[in-house]
Amino acid sequence: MVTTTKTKTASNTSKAVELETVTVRFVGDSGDGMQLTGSQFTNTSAIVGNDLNTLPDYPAEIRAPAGSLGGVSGFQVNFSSKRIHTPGDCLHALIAFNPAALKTNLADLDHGGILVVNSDAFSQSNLDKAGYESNPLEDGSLDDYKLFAIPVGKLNAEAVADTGLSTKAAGRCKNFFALGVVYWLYERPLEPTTRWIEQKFAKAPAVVEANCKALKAGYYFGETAEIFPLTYRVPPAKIPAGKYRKITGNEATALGLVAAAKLADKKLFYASYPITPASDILHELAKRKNCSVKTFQAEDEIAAVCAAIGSSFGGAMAVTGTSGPGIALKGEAMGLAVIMELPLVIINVQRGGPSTGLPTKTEQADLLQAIYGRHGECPMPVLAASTAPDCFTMAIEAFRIATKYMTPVLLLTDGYLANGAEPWKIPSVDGLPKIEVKHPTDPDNYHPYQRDENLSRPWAIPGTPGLEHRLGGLEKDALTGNVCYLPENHEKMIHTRAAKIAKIADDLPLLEVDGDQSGDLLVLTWGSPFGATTTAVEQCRERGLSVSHAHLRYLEPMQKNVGEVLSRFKRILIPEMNLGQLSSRIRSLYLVDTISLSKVQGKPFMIREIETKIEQVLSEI
Amino acid sequence: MVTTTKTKTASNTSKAVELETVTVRFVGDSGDGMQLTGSQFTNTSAIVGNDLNTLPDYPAEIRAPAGSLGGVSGFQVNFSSKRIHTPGDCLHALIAFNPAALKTNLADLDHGGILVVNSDAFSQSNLDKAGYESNPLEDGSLDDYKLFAIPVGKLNAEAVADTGLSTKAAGRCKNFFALGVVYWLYERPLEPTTRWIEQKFAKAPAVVEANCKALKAGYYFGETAEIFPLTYRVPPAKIPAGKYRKITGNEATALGLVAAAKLADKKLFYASYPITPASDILHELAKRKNCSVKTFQAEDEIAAVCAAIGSSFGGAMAVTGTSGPGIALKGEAMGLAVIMELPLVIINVQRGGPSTGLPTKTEQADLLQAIYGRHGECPMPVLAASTAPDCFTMAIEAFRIATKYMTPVLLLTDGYLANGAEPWKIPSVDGLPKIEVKHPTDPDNYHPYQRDENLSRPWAIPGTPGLEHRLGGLEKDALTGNVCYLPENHEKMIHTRAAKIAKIADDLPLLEVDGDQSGDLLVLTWGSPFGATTTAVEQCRERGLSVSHAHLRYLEPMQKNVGEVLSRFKRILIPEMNLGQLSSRIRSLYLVDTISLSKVQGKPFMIREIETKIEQVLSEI
Amino acid sequence: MSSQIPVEAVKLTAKQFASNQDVRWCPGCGDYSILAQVKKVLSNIGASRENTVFVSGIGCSSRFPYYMDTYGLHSIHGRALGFASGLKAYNPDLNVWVVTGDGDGLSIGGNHLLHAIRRNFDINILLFNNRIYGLTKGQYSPTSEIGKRTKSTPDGVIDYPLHPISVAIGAEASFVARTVDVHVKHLADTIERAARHKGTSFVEIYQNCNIFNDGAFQYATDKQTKADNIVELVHGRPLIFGKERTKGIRLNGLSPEIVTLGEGVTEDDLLFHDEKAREPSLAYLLSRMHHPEFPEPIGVFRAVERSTYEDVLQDQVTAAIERGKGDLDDILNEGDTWVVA
Amino acid sequence: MSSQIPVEAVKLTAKQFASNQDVRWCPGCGDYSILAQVKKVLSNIGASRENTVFVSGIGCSSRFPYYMDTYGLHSIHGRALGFASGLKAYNPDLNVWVVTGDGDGLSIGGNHLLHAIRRNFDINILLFNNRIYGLTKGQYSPTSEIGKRTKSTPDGVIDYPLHPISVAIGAEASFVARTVDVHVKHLADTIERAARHKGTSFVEIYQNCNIFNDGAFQYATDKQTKADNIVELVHGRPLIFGKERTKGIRLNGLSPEIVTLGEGVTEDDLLFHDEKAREPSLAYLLSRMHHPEFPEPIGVFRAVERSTYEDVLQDQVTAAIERGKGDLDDILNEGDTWVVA
Ligand SMILES: Cc1ncc(C[n+]2csc(CCOP(=O)(O)OP(=O)(O)O)c2C)c(N)n1
Ligand SMILES: Cc1ncc(C[n+]2csc(CCOP(=O)(O)OP(=O)(O)O)c2C)c(N)n1
Ligand code: SF4
Ligand code: SF4
Ligand SMILES: [Mg+2]
Ligand SMILES: [Mg+2]
Repeated sequence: MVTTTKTKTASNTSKAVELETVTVRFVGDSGDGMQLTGSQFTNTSAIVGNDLNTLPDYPAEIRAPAGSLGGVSGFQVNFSSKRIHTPGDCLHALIAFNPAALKTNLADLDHGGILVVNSDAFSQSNLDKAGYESNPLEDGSLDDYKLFAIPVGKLNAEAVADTGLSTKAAGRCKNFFALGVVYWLYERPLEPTTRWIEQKFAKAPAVVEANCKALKAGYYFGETAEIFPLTYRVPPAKIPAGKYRKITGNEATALGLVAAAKLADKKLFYASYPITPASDILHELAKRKNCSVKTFQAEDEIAAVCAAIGSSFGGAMAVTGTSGPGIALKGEAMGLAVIMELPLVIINVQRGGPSTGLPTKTEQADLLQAIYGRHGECPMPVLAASTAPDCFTMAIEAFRIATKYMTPVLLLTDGYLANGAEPWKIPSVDGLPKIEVKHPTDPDNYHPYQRDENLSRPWAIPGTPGLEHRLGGLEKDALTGNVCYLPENHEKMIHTRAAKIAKIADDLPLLEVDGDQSGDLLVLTWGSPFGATTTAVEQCRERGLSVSHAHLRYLEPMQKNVGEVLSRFKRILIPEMNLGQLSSRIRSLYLVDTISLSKVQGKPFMIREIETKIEQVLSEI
Repeated sequence: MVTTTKTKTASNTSKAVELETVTVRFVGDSGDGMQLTGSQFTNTSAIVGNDLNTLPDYPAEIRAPAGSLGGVSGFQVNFSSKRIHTPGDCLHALIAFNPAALKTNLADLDHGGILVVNSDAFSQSNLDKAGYESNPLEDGSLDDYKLFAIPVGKLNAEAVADTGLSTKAAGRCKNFFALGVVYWLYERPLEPTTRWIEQKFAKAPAVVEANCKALKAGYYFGETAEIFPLTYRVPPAKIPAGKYRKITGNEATALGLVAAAKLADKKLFYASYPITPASDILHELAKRKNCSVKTFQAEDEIAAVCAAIGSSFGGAMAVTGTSGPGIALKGEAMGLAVIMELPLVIINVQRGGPSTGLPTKTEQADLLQAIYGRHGECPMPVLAASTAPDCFTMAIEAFRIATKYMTPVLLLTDGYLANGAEPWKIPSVDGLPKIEVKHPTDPDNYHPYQRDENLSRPWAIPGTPGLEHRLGGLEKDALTGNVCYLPENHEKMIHTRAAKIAKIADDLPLLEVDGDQSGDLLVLTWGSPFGATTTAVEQCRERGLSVSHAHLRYLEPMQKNVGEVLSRFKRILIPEMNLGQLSSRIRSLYLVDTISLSKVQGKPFMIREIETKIEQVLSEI
Repeated sequence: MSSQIPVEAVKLTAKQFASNQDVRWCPGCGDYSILAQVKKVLSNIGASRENTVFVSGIGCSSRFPYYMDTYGLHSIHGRALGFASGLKAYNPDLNVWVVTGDGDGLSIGGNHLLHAIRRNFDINILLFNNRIYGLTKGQYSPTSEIGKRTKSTPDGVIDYPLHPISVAIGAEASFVARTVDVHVKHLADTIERAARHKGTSFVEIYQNCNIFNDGAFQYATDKQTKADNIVELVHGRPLIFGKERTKGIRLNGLSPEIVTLGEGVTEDDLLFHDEKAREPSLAYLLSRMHHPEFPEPIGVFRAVERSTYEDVLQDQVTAAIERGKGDLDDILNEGDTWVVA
Repeated sequence: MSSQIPVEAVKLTAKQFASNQDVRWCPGCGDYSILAQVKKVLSNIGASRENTVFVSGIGCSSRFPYYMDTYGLHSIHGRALGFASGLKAYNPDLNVWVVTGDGDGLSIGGNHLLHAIRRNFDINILLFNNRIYGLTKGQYSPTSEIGKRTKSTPDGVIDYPLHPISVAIGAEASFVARTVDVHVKHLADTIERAARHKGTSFVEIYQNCNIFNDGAFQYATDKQTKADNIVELVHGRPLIFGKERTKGIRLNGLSPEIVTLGEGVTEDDLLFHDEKAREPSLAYLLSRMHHPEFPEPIGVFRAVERSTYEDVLQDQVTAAIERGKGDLDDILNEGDTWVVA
C-alpha cells in the first residue's frame, strides 16, 4: 500500500518523492541471506524513525537446491511516517535475487512497482529451474513494472575484488551490494549497517571490509549509475515520545518471561524442545543465565512440560514453550498441572496445521485445542498476544494469573508475531506491575487444598519444614488433597476448579471498543489479525462507515462485558486465520450470530481483505 | 426401584412375592470375589429371561488392605420383567461382606430393604477399620432395614469341611455360599452357576466340589433356616423374540470390530496400550487370532496409534483403543491420520478426569476433546455408543465411515458401558451391512489425492505395482499429494478436509424423536445417559407430561435434521456426565438455548434425577 | 563425593517418614518391604523430611509417595523422570527419589530413563520390577519372559524382554545396582549406596506381585535355591556363590562361565568385580548373566563419579552472574535503540 | 536366513528408485551420498518398488522417503518406528526401511527405538547421526559433545552424549553397524548387510551437516587422518588400523588398548572380531571405543539370528486358525445364551 504525497528534489541528480508508507520485499535463495538483508533494512528504518512492521518468510527446508522454487526465502518490510500495524498488503518494490524468487513473488508487486533483479542469476539453468519458458527480463512480460536489471553478482565481485576474499566468500557479499542499492533508493543511511557489520565480523577484518565495500558500492551505484529516475523518502513517523527498539514476538515473549520472574522476585525455569517457530524463545532465554534463568532442552515436549511442572512444584516461575505438534504432546501433563493446581505458563507459537502442516507459516487454528484439548473437565486460562510487543505484556500477564490463581495458563502467539519485528517503546521497569507470590511456611492449619478468596490453594514448596505434602493426578480431597474417590467430593472439585478459572474474569480489565460504542458492525479479533483489522477499521471509519473494533487478549475466561459489548452491534464480524474458531466459541457462550472471515493460507490478513469484507457486510445490512 | 405386584405362596414354607423389577448389590473387599458373584447372578438372571443391567464398581487399587473403606468392591444387578435401561436407582437388597462395605453402601438401600450381612466379618478390628464406633448389627442403627446377619464364614467352612481344601482355599468359597442364599431369596436356579464352576475349575476337582457345595449349602440354608419370611420372584421379561446373550460394552466393541473386518472382508489390526477401563478390548481381541485378528501391545499410546496408522497404510482395518490420558497422547498422530486421510478407528472408553482422575469410574467429559483436541484445523468424525450392545453397532458404523471417507473416526464409550452388562439379542451375520472397501490397482490416472464423489481419496496399498506414493504430515498438493507450500493449495485442502467430514451428514439416518414430535421439552442425550433418560421420559410421559427424547449417536458431524428437531421444542434439556459439553456444542452449532443437567460423580445418572429435572423444567415453562 | 542429602541435626527414625495415609497395596505385595527399607535408609543417612521429594509415575509401585511423610509427586504414567529432572535442575539442594515400575519406567517411560541417566542428575531411581503390569491387572511388561501367558498375550509373549540393567548401561549410567524385595538387608544396603551416590543411581529391585505374577523371582528368593541362583557383587572381590560358596564365575575371553573352586581352580582365577571401571563394559557383561544359565548378580554393578547436570548448570549460571549480573533495565534496552522526541 | 526382500524378476537400476521430486537438502549435505547408496543397495538386492516402504519421522534426514519411488511415510517427529512396527506386524511381506536422525531417533524417539529393537521386527533402521538438529537450525542433539556451543547451549552442552551403538546394544539389537556418509563403498556394503539381515538392523551413519555442524566427523573422513581414526570390523579378523596397517587393538582384561604390530606383538595377540557372539558383550565393548583415545570401529558390530516379532505373531495366527478358524456367527453366539420365544 503506497500513498504518494508530493515530489521533492533530492540532494543528488534524481528527484526524491515523499511517500507516507512503503513496502519492500527482498527475495532470493535460502542461501542468499535474505533474512539478514531484510533485518538490516528494518533496523535502519527503525533508527531513522519510521514506524514499521515486517514479515519474514522462509521455506521449511534449510536450504533447498539453489535456484529452485521451493528454496525461495523472503523478507518484507513495511515502513511508514504514520502508525502502521501490518507488513503491508502489496509491494512498492521487489528485490529479486533469481528467477525462482521473481516467479513466486511478482504477483504481490504493485502494478508500476519497482522491480530490482540480479540479472546475473538469470542463466538458462536458473530459468529452467524456475519454470520460465523465456527470459522475463527480455520477453516484455515485465513491462508493467519499473524494471531495473542490475548485474549484482558482477558488480559486487568487482567491488570487493581487492579484499583478498575467495571468490565464494566474495560472492556472499552480494546481498549487501543490493542492500546498498535499496538504501540509496529510499535515502537510508549506511551507518547502522556498517556498524553492525563491524561488530558481527569483528574477528574477520577482511569480511568486514568486503561487506562494507559491497554495501557502499551498491549505494554509489544507485547514485552514479543514474538508472533510477526517482528516489523515495519516508519521513519519520509521529509516534509517542520515548526510547524505542525493534522487537520480534519471540524476543518480546522471552523478555516478558524474564521480566515476570524479576517482578515476582523469583527465578525463571524454561523447559522446551526445539520446534519452529518457537525455538527462538529457548535461544533467547539460554543467553540469560546472568538473570538466574535456567533453560532445559528436554528430550521431547512431554519431558519439557513435565520438567516445568516439576520445577513449579519446587517453586520456580515455570514455563514451557512450543508450537502445535508439541502442544498435542503436552496435553496429558497440562491436565496434571490443572488438577495439582500448580502455576505454569505454556506458550504455543501457532503455525500452519494440521499435523506438520506448514511449519514455517503462520496460522491461528489452535484456539479450540487450547480451550478444550484435554480429557476430562480441565479448565485453563487462555491468553493471546496481539502484536510482537504485546507478547512482552502478555507473558507477564500470563504469569500474574498463573501465580495468583495457582493454575497453568496457555499463552498463544503465532508464527507471524514470533518472527515479525515492530518498534517497541521500551517500558521502564518501575512502571511494570509487581507480581506478588507467597509461599506459606507456617505448619499450623496448613492444608494443601485450602483455598483463599481467589479459590487458590497455597503454594508450599519443598524445603519448607512441616508443610510436606503429596500432589498427584488422582482426584483429591477438597481440603487435605489426599486421594479421595468419593462421588460428592469429585463433583465439588470439578465445580471448584471450573469456578476458580471463571472467577479470573473479575480480575480482568473490561473489553474496550475502538470507534463508536454501538452501531452496525463490530469487528472482533484475537491474536495477530489485530494489526490489519486496526488499519482496515480506521480506514473504513475515515470513509464514514459505521464500524468499530474490539480485540480479545483473554480467550478463556472472557472479559465480563464481552456479551454486553456484542449486544450493542447489529453484526459481528470475526476475521481469523482458521475456519472460525473464535466465532464458534462466541456463538456458544453468548448465543450471538457471527460472520466469520476466514483465511487459512499460512499468511496474515491483508488490510484490504478485511476492508472489503467490512464493506460487503455493511452493504447487506 | 422396586415395584411390588402381588403375593403368592412359594413352593416351600416361605411366601413368594412377585416383583416387576429388583436391584441387588453385592459388596465386599476387593479380594472377596464380588465381581464374580455379581456376574454369576447376572448370568443366571439373563438365563431365566429377565431384562437386566449391571454396574460393577471397583477401586483403583488392586486390593487395598482387607477391611478398609478404600478397598470396597461392588457389583450391582438390576433385573426385571419389563424393559429396563439402567442398573437401578436404589437397592431392594444389599449383600455386604464386611463393615466397610456396609458403611459405604447402606445409603443406597431402600428403606425397608433387605440387608444380608456376613456377621463373621464384624470383628472389632474390622469395625475399627470401617470407622464404626459401635457394632451396627447390635446397636439398632439398622432397624429400618430387614436385616439378616448370617455367619457366612462359619457356615461356609462347615459346608466345605470335607473337600480337603486348605482353610484359606475353603474360605474363598464363601462368596458362593452367599450367592446361594441370594439365589434362594430370588428363586433363581443354581444350574447355570454350577455349570460355570465346573468349566472354570475343570483342572481342580476339589475346588469344583467345594464351590458347588458352598453354593448349594447357601441355597439350602435359605430354605431350611427359615430366616427369610418371604422370597421374591421376578418373571421373565416380555422382550422381543430371539436368541440372547449377556454382553458388556467392551465385549460388544471388540466383537463389533471383528465383525466390521469380516463385513469388509479384511483383517483387523488392534494396537493398544493397557489402560483402565479400555484394556478388556485388547484382552478380548487378543483371543481372536483365529479370526486373523492381530493385536499389538505397544510400548505406549503414541506407539499404539502410530502402529495402527502404519497398518492402515498397509491396508489393515486399523484400530487403537484407550481412555482419556491415552487419547491425550494420541492427539498428534491423529492429526497425521487426518492429513494423510487414512482410515482408522480410535476408541475412547471415557473415565473420570481430569488427569488420572477417577480411573475406575465413569464420565463423559471427553466430548469436546474428541471434537477439538488437535492442533490446526483437524476435523474428524465422532460417534458415541448409547448402551453396551450399541457398542457393537457403533464399532461397525465407525469402520464404515472410516473406510468410505478415508478418515480416522473417534468412537466414544464410557466406563459404565464398558463394564456394565446387558442382554443382547444376537444379530444374524447375514443381516449386518457389508462394508465395501476398494484398493485401486490401476496405475493409469492414479493420483494419491484424487477424490471420488465422497471427496475420498483412493486407498492404494503397498504391494501394488505402479501406485507407489508417499504420504506425510506436510501440506500436500490437492491432486498429487506431493509436498506443497502454496497458500491457495493449503486453503483449498483445509476446506476440502472440512467439507469431506461435513458431507458425512448426508450419509446418516435422520435423528428420531421418541414421544411427541414437538412440544414443551425435548431431552437430548448422547452416550450412556440414554438408558436412564429413556426410562425417565417414559415414566414422565405415562404421567402425562409433555416431554420427548432424542438421542445422538453422531456427534460430529451431526445428523442433518438436528437443528430442525430442536426448533420444534420450547426447551431443550441435556443431561450429561460433564459440565455441559454437548450443550455448549449445540449452542454453538444451532444458536439454541439449552438447559444442562450435569452430574460429575463418577456414577451414571439415576432415573429419578432426570425425572426430577424434567418436572422442574416443565413446571417453570 | 557423596550425594546431596540435607541432613537433620537429630536423625529421624524410619517411622517418622511414614505419612498418615493407609497403605493400599495387596496384602503380601513386595512393595511393603521396599517401603520399609527406604524409610530405614532415610533414617540412616539422616535425611530431612522437608528436603526429600519422592516422585513417581502411575502403577502400583508409583503409589509410593503417598506413604512417605516427605514432599511427593504422584505424576502421570511414565513421566516421573521428567518431573524429577526439572525439580532437581531448578533446586539442586533437594534429595530427589523416583519410584517407578517395569511398565512405567521401561515401557512408556523408557526414553526419559535414558535421558535422565545420561544427564546424570543426582537422583535415585528405584525400579520395582515385577515383570508384569500390576495396576492394570495383569498384562505383560517389557521385562516379562518370552512365552508368558498374560491377559494381553493369551498365546504367550513374543517380544524379547529388556533387561533393565543392560538398558541403563547402554545409556552409561554412573550407578547401577540390583537387589531383591525380600533380601531385606541387601535391599537396605543397596538403597543406601544409591542414596549416597552423587549422580543418577539406578536400582532394579526384583519385586513380587503376588496377585498377577506370584513367584516370578522364586529362584532368587527361595531359601533352598537362592544361593545357587544369585551371586553377590562386591567391589574388588571375586564372584563366588553357591550354598557352600564353592562355585565361582570365571571369564573365558568375554564369556562368563561357572567353575567349581578347588578342582584346579582358585579364587584368583575368578572374575574380580570392579564397580569403578572407567568403561562400563564389565558391568554390561555382568548384566548378561541370566537365570537359569547363570546365577544373577545382585549388588552394585557400577559406581563411578561424573559431574551432575544440575551442578554444571548451576555453575554456568553462577559464572554468568559473575561475568555481570543481568539487569532488567539493561536487557530491555539492548541492541539498537532510538529516541523519539 | 536372509531378510524378507521381495525380488523383481529383472533387477531395477538404482536410478529407477528415484522419485520425481526435487531433492531439497542443502548443497553439500551428507544425506545425498546416503540416498545414492541406498538406491544402489536396493538395486543390488533386487528389491521391487511396490514392496518397499520407507518410513521416517521429522528432520532433514526424514525427508528421505520423498526421494524414493517406493511407498513411503513421512510421519511425525520421533515416531517412525511406531508406524513401521504396525506396518510390518500387519504385513510381514513388505521390505520396510526406517530413516531417522540423531534427534528424531534418539531424543524424542529413543523409546520406540528400544522397543522396536527388542521386538526384532525385520526392518532396517538408518540413523543419520550429524550430532545436531539440522531442520530446526542448529540446536544440540543427544549425540552432541559436552561443551559444544549451539543455539540452545550458548555456554556449552552439559549433558553427556548417548552413543547410539551402545544404546542399541543395551536393548540387545540383533544387528548393529556403523558407517560413514563419504566412505561410499563401506556405506553401500554396510547398508546391504543390514538389508539382508533378518531382524532389526540398526545402522548408525556418520553424516555431515555442512550448515550447522560442518566437519563433525572430519577425523573419520579426512584422507590424512582417517586411517588412524577408524578401524574396520571384519568378522573373524583382528582389529588392525593405521595408514600402514601397523596398529592394532589388544584386550587388556576388558580394556582395549592400542598396540603396534611388530614390537613383540603379532596379529594373534590382537582382538579378533566376532559379530556372531551369542552375548553382545564384545559388541558393547567395541562401542565404547571413541575418538580421540581410540580409532572408532566401523562396520558390523553384531549380527545374530533371532526370531522376528512379525513371524512369531503370524505363526500364532496360523496356529490359531489351524486349531479352528473363527466363525463370526459362532463368536457372536459364544457363552451362555437363551432364547426368548
Ligand atoms: C497414559 C497412560 N497410559 C496407561 C495407563 C494405565 N496404566 C497405569 S499403571 C500401568 C502399568 C503398570 O505397570 P508397572 O509400571 O509395571 O507398575 P506395577 O503396577 O506393576 O507396579 C498402566 C499401563 C495410564 N495410567 N496412563
Ligand atoms: C513433536 C515435534 N517436536 C519438534 C519438532 C521440531 N523438529 C523437527 S526435526 C527436529 C530435530 C531434527 O534433528 P535430527 O533428528 O537430528 O534430524 P536432522 O535434521 O539433523 O537430520 C525437531 C526438533 C517437530 N517437528 N515435532
Ligand atoms: S497387584 Fe501386584 S504389584 Fe500391585 S499391589 Fe497387588 S501384589 Fe502389589
Ligand atoms: S541443515 Fe544440515 S542436515 Fe539439514 S539438509 Fe542442510 S546440511 Fe543437511
Ligand atoms: Mg510392574
Ligand atoms: Mg541430526
